[in-house]
Amino acid sequence: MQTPNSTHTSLDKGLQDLDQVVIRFAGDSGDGMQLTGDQFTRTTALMGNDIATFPDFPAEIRAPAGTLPGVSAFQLRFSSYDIHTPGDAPDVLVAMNPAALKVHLKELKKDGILLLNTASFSPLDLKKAKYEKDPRNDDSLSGFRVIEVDLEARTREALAHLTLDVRAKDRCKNMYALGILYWMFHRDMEPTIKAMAQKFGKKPELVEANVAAMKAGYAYAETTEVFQTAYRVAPAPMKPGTYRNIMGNQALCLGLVAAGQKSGLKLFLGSYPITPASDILHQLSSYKHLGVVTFQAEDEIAAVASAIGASYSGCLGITSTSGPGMALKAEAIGLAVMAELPLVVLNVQRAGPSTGMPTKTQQADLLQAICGRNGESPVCVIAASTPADAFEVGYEAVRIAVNHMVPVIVLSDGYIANGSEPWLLPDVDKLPAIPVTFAAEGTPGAKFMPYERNPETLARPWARPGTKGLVHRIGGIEKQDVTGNICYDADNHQHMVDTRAQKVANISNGLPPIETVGPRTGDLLVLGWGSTRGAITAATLRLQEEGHKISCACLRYLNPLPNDLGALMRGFKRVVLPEMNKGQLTMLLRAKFLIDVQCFSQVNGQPFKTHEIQQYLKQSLAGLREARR
Amino acid sequence: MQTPNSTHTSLDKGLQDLDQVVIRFAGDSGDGMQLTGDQFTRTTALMGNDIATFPDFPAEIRAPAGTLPGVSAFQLRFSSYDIHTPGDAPDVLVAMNPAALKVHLKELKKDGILLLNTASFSPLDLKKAKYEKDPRNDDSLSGFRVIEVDLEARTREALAHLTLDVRAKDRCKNMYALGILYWMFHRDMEPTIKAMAQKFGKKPELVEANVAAMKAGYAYAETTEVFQTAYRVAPAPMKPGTYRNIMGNQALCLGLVAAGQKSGLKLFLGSYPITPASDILHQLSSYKHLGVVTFQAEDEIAAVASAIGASYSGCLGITSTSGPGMALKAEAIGLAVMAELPLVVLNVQRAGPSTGMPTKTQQADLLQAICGRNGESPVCVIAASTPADAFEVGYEAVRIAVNHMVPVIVLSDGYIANGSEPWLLPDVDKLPAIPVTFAAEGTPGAKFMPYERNPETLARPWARPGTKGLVHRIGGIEKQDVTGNICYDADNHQHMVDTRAQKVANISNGLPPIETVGPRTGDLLVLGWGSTRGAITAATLRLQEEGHKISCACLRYLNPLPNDLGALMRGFKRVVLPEMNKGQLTMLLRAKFLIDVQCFSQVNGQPFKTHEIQQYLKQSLAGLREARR
Amino acid sequence: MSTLDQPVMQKKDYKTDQEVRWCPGCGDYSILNAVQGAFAKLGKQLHETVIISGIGCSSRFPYYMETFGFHTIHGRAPAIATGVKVSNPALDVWVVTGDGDSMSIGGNHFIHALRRNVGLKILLFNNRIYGLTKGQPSPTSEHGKITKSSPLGTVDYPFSPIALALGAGGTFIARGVDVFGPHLENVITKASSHAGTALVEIYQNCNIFNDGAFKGFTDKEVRDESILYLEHGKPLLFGAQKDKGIRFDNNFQPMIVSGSSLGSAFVWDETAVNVAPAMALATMSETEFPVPVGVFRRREKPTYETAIQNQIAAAQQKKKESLRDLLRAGEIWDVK
Amino acid sequence: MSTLDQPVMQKKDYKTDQEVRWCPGCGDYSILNAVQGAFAKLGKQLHETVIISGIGCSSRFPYYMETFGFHTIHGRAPAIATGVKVSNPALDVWVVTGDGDSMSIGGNHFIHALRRNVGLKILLFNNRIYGLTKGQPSPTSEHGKITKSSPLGTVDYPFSPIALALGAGGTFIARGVDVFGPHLENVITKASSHAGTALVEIYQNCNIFNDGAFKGFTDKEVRDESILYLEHGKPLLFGAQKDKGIRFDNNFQPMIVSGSSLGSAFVWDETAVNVAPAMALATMSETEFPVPVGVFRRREKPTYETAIQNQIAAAQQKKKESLRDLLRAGEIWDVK
Ligand SMILES: Cc1ncc(C[n+]2csc(CCOP(=O)(O)OP(=O)(O)O)c2C)c(N)n1
Ligand SMILES: Cc1ncc(C[n+]2csc(CCOP(=O)(O)OP(=O)(O)O)c2C)c(N)n1
Ligand code: SF4
Ligand code: SF4
Ligand SMILES: [Mg+2]
Ligand SMILES: [Mg+2]
Repeated sequence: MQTPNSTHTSLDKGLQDLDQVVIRFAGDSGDGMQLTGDQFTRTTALMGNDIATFPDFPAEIRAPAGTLPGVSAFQLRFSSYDIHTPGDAPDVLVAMNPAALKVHLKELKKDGILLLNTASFSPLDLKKAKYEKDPRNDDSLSGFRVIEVDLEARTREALAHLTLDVRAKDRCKNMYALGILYWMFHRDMEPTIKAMAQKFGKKPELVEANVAAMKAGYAYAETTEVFQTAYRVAPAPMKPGTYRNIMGNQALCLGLVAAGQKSGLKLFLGSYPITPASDILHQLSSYKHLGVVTFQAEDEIAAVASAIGASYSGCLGITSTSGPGMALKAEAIGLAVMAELPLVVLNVQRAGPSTGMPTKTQQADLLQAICGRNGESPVCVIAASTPADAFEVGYEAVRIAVNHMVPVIVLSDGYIANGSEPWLLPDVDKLPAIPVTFAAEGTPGAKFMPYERNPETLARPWARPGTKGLVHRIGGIEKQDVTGNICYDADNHQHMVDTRAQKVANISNGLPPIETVGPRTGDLLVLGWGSTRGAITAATLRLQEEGHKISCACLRYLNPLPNDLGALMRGFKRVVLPEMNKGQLTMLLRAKFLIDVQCFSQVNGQPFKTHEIQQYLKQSLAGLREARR
Repeated sequence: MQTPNSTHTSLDKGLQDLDQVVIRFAGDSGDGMQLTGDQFTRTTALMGNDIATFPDFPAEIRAPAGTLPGVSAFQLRFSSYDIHTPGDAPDVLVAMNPAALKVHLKELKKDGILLLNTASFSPLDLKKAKYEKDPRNDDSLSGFRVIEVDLEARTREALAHLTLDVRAKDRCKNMYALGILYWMFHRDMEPTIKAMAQKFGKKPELVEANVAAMKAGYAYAETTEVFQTAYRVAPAPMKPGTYRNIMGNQALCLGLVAAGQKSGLKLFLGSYPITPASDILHQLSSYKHLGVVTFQAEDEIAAVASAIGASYSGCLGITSTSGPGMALKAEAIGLAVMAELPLVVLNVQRAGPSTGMPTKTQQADLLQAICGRNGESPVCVIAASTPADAFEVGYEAVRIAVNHMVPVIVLSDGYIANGSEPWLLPDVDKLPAIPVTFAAEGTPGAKFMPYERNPETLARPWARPGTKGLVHRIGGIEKQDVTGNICYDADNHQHMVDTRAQKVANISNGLPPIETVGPRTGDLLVLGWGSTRGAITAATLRLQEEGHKISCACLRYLNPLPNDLGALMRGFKRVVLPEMNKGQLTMLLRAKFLIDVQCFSQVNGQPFKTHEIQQYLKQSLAGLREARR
Repeated sequence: MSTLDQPVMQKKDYKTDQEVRWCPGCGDYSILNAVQGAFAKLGKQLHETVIISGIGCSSRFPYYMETFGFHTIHGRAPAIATGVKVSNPALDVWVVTGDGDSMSIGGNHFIHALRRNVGLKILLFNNRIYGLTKGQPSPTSEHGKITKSSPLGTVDYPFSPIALALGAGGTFIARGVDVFGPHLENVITKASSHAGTALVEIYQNCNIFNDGAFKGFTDKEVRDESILYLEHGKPLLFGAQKDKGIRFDNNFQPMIVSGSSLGSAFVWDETAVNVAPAMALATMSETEFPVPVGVFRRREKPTYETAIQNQIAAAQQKKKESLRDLLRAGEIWDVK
Repeated sequence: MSTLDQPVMQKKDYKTDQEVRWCPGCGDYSILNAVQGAFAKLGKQLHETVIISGIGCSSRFPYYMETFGFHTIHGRAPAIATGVKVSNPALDVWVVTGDGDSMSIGGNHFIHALRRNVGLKILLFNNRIYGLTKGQPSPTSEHGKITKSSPLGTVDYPFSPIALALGAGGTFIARGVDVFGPHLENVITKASSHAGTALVEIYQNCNIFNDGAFKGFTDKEVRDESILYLEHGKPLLFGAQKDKGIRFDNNFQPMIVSGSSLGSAFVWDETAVNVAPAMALATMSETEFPVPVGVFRRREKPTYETAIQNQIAAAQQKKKESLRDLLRAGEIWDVK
């Protein structure tokens, strides 16, 4: 909360202008923290700030109320300028119970504001939160601006006039807290009032209760002495256009649907639920009116298999999953490689290995995507880097798959999937065309050649069953080029292995130049892929401000790699690559370019913090100067 | 067939001494070529020659008699000196029908001997073999020493006195051919006579028929004018000891059984049939008297899962498969990584991707073994390099798995699995000990800590269910070190990811120095892994004889890599790595050492030929000299 | 399916230019012949038919049929075929699989296809052995079978594919035999006309690795006395003179009746709601009772693919949304 | 199992130090309680018992039992447990799984465990929903179920786990209900004493994502009239006054009888050779008929693991071979 500059509100309480604020809501799974954060986010987005969010769910399984594993949090950051991450340490922490306090206090900034719900500080509550004694009575809270409110009591008061039972009323206490924050940060309550009306439309008394609680909180903050100043964050200068706040999984789905409509292909999703990919299945299932077919299969193998069947039949086959499910799909993806059919495989990565930590994020499935099949089995691999970017990536995946008749693996992760940011809506008419040409009806007598290739892309024809004169047989056994007949000939096998590899390599010919933040030469190049983009960009910009010769680039295309990557890397004295794995892309780049790429590895289930990357880069730059002496 | 030096046989026909001969038997699947080759091999081994064999089966499915896809071949090479491969082009080709001739003639050495069965050259036979006209009537056969014999007619004559039906008699024609070759190469018929007695013990008339046919063939060669000279290949100087001819799958099984007995662990194999790994299941199933438990599972997932269960229960869990099955096991292997249980996974590689060419060989599953799972999922990967070597590798896999409580993936391939060579039997008492210590009974009250590690190896204790006081829970979700309780803490996850990686890295501490053929410094280092060893060694030796500064080394340990590998590579001006894939180990080495390792890639389902590698290396050496100028 | 303006198909029209590569004498040849016969009778158009197989000798089938064919991976054919049928219900989709392919590695996809009642016609070539991998026991191999991987005999018990399919809720379940050509052709024809999932288990002799597996009741000499032909609406009679029958006692226990009590033979209703009778027949001991062939069960039930298509059609009726509107769904705001 | 010198176990002895993390009100709590009760009655020794689970809310079960526990991967528990039981038959091996874990991704391992008759006790927590992944339909969810992934209702039909198990050849098949504590405890006890694979389907309420899935027939008010307690050797009677019964007509069609014809009620034999009666009960409509709970089938049959052990024991009797001799098998020769 930098650069305060005092003015005055109507109620002559202080009003400070800030250029950015990081708020974290933390409470019990049952306290509605995700919803509260979501409301604050929507309102703030509508008010024209740039914003980024990071929900941090508890482990899949529901933990008992009030316990540490049960704590659910939602962090959001909004600003009057262009930001790239939901921020590191919060300026404001809302803690709904001792457990939330215990888990999140350590991250609150020095002098940060702590809004603490005092309703649940009974010895039992403290015990559940593993507090020996009440943190309010030792110096645990010193150094913070603590605001204690008994949200339960206050909310009950505020709703005294309503006939709802107490439990229902207590469930509104998050709205009371939201009201307080709305006043503190000068937010408009209207959007939330509308939202409540929509959400509880069928239960008017709930609408009333939630709105009343929020207004009461707002009034409380406005009137009591406890709150001396409110804060204002001016709208951010954003590219003109129409915006919408969007989460990664949503954007991915929209990208696929847009591609379906542009290409004229029917979408078929074969999927099996798994955290954090399930929402893709849920959302596409709600698009029946758009002709999207979704099939919840018996397992991940059947899911990808059905998608392959759909592509074979002339639709666009898609399958969505996360790490463990990805492992199960390997054999079938190999079949798609052999059959040379389009296929889009979505892997929303989570922390592994094995079941790992399903609700935590990670980028450790890259090598699995590229190398995780038997034999030489090349596929295209691309990655989404932000929630909004997922739209373009989903769209691009379809384009590549049908244009090159090849499986495309899209890597996202839990951080992108559930994070959100404002999205400048594209002009649908300006979306790149996705031309699809199916093999035309065969002429009687003439035998159809299923592996006769497009000389440029090496793609084979897409022959839809049901088309006259195109009957043919394909399969997973090695086949003769052109005819597709089973063939064990040594030279043919070598030829087909090389051809399948070349076909994928050819994808890089059509790619745009790599976008960099900063000049294309200098001291230090920071490369990244996927969800590390925000933190990398933010850190790089700060160091550029400090005058360092540093640039960064986030790669969307991981296999094949962009043609201009080698040249770009050689334009810098050193290349650094932060990854949420033990150096997977780093290994690929070192092997291909024999450049001593340095991996900054973090594998703890958490996204990188900007300052961590910044610090690492600073040291690296210092090292370079050392070297020069 | 170099260095002829004439002497005389009793029957004053010429007798020439040779130092090595390559023979290829080729015929219809039904012609018993594998058996014929096998008999020649056993006899020759018993006569003290060094020998190497390479069976080349037709595609899995049975093709109609007389057609090209139906041709089955068996190549063997025997010598009076130490050899490393079954040879490239044959000196002698036995062709039982036109199809066999069509497929294999192109490989016969110039001036080579062609023993051609003329029984089946009807127009239909020729058509099946896709011959427009009879190759005997054009110059197809010119340049070879052709010996035409109507094996069918001759065999029927020879067996005229027997009551067998004609079809049974015709099935003996391969023995007639064998008899001819036994005379030509001065082989002893006794071992085969014994073998027939064993094989057809229950059917004396078949024993008699087969033996009679062989003897007739021998006599025919001895008496007719057609054969002017016989050849003799003196025994090879071999390390003293007891030998046995062995195939790769056999040796692997014996290595595992030996390890089981030395460690006192009960072996449990969970497997699902797949070419070319099925024989491992078959052989271990025949070891019930040794206490080996084999379980033919419903699929590869159940196979590896049951093996994990067996290891969990205190036995040694093993699973065997080939590429496509390997892909299916990925998720479960990840569980073993998390549970930190010993597990041995055997992948007898075949030509991929997908179903590929099941009967052909390849080395393209290395990256799948190392990187083919979700998350950071480190396992140990080692490879067998010859049929006999598979014994040691199987043994070593068990040692590492139990000593480090880690899954070990063993890579073999179709060439090793079905190839054979003489094996110097080890002294069972001198086999390295495999100490196994299970966690001892717990003391009442004291809670057992399933992840309390051995400080040196970082291995966790192996706690056998059924042991008092050891009850505990483990699983695939991330866990707290020491206690094993479910834990989502960020620092703990980083710690566990690092620990699992370090545990595998520690394996390299106990490894012997890399064995090289030739000095440890020089111009060119040829690295290899797996079944390319023979061809690489042979090529290197020849170039050393030509005076080049070249050495080679074949790596058994692929993950972790040996500690002395970097130093070894830096001792040479250039490093070359022939692989039957598109450069998988090459990529790992380039990434790790930033050395410009050159891959000599061949992916055609066939093993490398010595001369191909030799030629490539020659050019590489020439390139080096160029560079020096 | 085939409309007037389309050519009338002859059996030979279904043959491909690939030479058939099963062992001489393999039962697969007669099945191929029966399928081509049935297809010709039904006048199936080549381009409207898709045959999807897994891996196994049997699964080479598509290469020998002049239709669209996809030889996929081991056990997954039903899942792939489901994707084909659901995304394009107009196609006539057949699955060819073996007893290992469908009962072992593919067991899960098999029961789920039956559960969902997807419009697939599944031909299960049951030779009670793994042919392609050269002779290991399959889940339908008899208890105690001696093979390379079970030198002392298998210790597990076989599935009855029919019983398993009944337990999974299959709507068309039938059995044929490779050597009963016309009967098999007939069963396949019936399967073809069933809307939902149709399973035809076909006893097939593997003369290389499991020769004579079924001769005990399929050989000419014994056939009449040991095969029970299921005929809808007719009593369960067998024997050359149809002089024996099957009735069930109060505990559903089957028993062989003859002579005067022949009238008590159970009258077969392949459309019965209740699966119990079919289950009783499917689990009769092969040695003590005749082996039933024909249709065990045939029930009309809405198919998976039509239900999906209907949902989509209805949804499209109810709500029209342009791509532009879709992207603008939810709260949006303008930045000038 | 437990011998004299071993301590007598109390229910509490099976509790672990891990706090139970199911949603308040989840049916899993009562199942945990019933299992601990049954184990105490059976006096199971902690260290002799292994509980293996897959993934799902239900599969967290092992963490709450003070025995050996292995929380594995989704759907594979029966396969892993098979490895444990076959390699160490002395252990008492239990599998805890959900309807998604066992019927969906794990369907194949489920039917194969039943086919082989491996000595596993399988507790299938059937809440007819995917709990852990927050509410998608499972293969046991009713047709037309509306969920996040089926906003217009599912179009597939549910499995009956009991029917599927019967089709797969299961030897012990039973059903219990989370809220019928003592009955459930009793069923679990019976399962425990069965030598082969024992399946207990347990109706379990997921009060978060599928609340009240079974209340239609398990609620106190309706229970008596809508639950049919299967009792070996007793007629199939139900109702508070046991005044109604189930009989089967000649086509095995179940029908409700009462009053004078109550005597015609079918007498239940859980050990019947023939699976047809059990199948008839397993497939009765939940809405038209009472819902059967208790033991559907119980047949003695040699188990997979004992058969294997016997083969090994016999082989070891017949042939002794030292490692040295093994390596020297086949032709060997000496080089001096
Ligand atoms: C994933 C995988 N596992 C195993 C195999 C090896 N395999 C090929 S076919 C087959 C079984 C064949 O038996 P069946 O399905 O009965 O067909 P059949 O050959 O008897 O007609 C097996 C195990 C494979 N190709 N792929
Ligand atoms: C390979 C794999 N696929 C998917 C998942 C996600 N997943 C976890 S539990 C589950 C289903 C849970 O349903 P059920 O088995 O009925 O258990 P319940 O939670 O209802 O007790 C799924 C789909 C996973 N963990 N692993
Ligand atoms: S192995 Fe058996 S099933 Fe396969 S083709 Fe030959 S006879 Fe037919
Ligand atoms: S989600 Fe349902 S099944 Fe899972 S713990 Fe909660 S109530 Fe139980
Ligand atoms: Mg078979
Ligand atoms: Mg469930």
